[in-house]
Amino acid sequence: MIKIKIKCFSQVKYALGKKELVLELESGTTTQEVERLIRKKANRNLDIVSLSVAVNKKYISKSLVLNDGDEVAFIPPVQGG
Amino acid sequence: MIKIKIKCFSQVKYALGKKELVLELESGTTTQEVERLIRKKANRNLDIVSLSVAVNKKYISKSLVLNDGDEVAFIPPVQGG
Amino acid sequence: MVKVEIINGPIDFFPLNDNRDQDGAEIVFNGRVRAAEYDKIITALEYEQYEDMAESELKKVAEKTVKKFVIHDLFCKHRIGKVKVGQSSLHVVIRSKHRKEGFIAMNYFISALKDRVPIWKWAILEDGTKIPSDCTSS
Amino acid sequence: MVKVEIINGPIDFFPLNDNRDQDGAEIVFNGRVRAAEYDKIITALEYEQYEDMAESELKKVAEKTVKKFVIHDLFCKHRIGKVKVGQSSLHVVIRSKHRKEGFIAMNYFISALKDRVPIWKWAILEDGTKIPSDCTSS
Repeated sequence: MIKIKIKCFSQVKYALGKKELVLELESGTTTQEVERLIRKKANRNLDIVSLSVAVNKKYISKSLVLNDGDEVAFIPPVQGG
Repeated sequence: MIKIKIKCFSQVKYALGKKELVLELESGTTTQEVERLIRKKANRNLDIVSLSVAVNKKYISKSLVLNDGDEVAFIPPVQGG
Repeated sequence: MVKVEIINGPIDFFPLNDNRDQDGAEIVFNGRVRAAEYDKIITALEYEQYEDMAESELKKVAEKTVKKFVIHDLFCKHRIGKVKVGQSSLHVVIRSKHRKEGFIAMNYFISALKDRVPIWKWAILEDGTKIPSDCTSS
Repeated sequence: MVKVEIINGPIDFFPLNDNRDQDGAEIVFNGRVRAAEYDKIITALEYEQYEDMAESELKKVAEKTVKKFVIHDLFCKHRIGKVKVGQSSLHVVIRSKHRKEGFIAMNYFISALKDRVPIWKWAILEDGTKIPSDCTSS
């Protein structure tokens, strides 16, 4: 088992009502699988929101296998400026 | 006869060595004729310089007949900024 | 030179530097909070950041801009937290030899910032409700 | 609002106005004298104007820009007389609802100014000689 931290921002935070989640997952779980889980928890509220993925505060471009202690964020469209 | 004032700037001033000229001309003289005169006075030094024309501090787009007391400038490429 | 800062509180503008031998062009951009967001009246925006990642992405974008275009300085401050209507949330200064490359770099930088830097806006409505900015349109 | 000024002496920058409800974008451009003009080392430029006409043409260009693009403010100061290397000869501030129209307007305005406003540069070389800027290339 691995333990990962999910950081929630903007619409993800709004949909889940949480800033942060800690999940215990089976070894070998991928970011894509976690994203599916998060979208499910959000009860269709993220269905039309595109999400980029960051692992340990860096964008990743394809699904990765997560490691124990990883910090993951599903990043809705950013709005700086 | 009419009397007109020619204002000289930048390369025109440099070529003629003068800031201003006063010319007495026959009635009916056009800006184009005065331009030819000025280019001649400049001794080929304005041959490659394109000149716009202003009469009484406004650009004109085609040759005009001058009136007594007009102020004329042959404007080399401007360089503001 | 690149300087980027994420700031919680009002922006101190970088001083206009009237003493540069090689930079013919200095371009400053200030982005301000407007009184309406997606047609709803707001009193302020609250900017949320992904801490550390926002600043490191901002720095990457700035460094890429300086490398891609031939510019000398790119300084940027981005505010987070509550920013009232009328105040600046973003302040950018670019110095370059010529004006054209400066404008192209400024546009590129702001677009890339808006595309990559993990910062989000929450709209604060007149009744005090706080909602993600995108949701003001629904 | 349009403000234009031709100034003999150092430019006082317009204050950055952090108190605007409707203008999301403020763009400032400062044009400075560089140490070289057409590859010759200079110590200063001397800007010559066609008195009255320079200011009236500058105003026309500014008013046309404000009308053509949807921008709220265009403020401009252009210096004449001797401007030392490193100092600003041109200072422009544009305020608009959105950034894109502001940048387009700024580019248009500066190009039109460089095209129409009767102001010329004289290069002051290291030995004190003063020649029309164009002639530094020959």
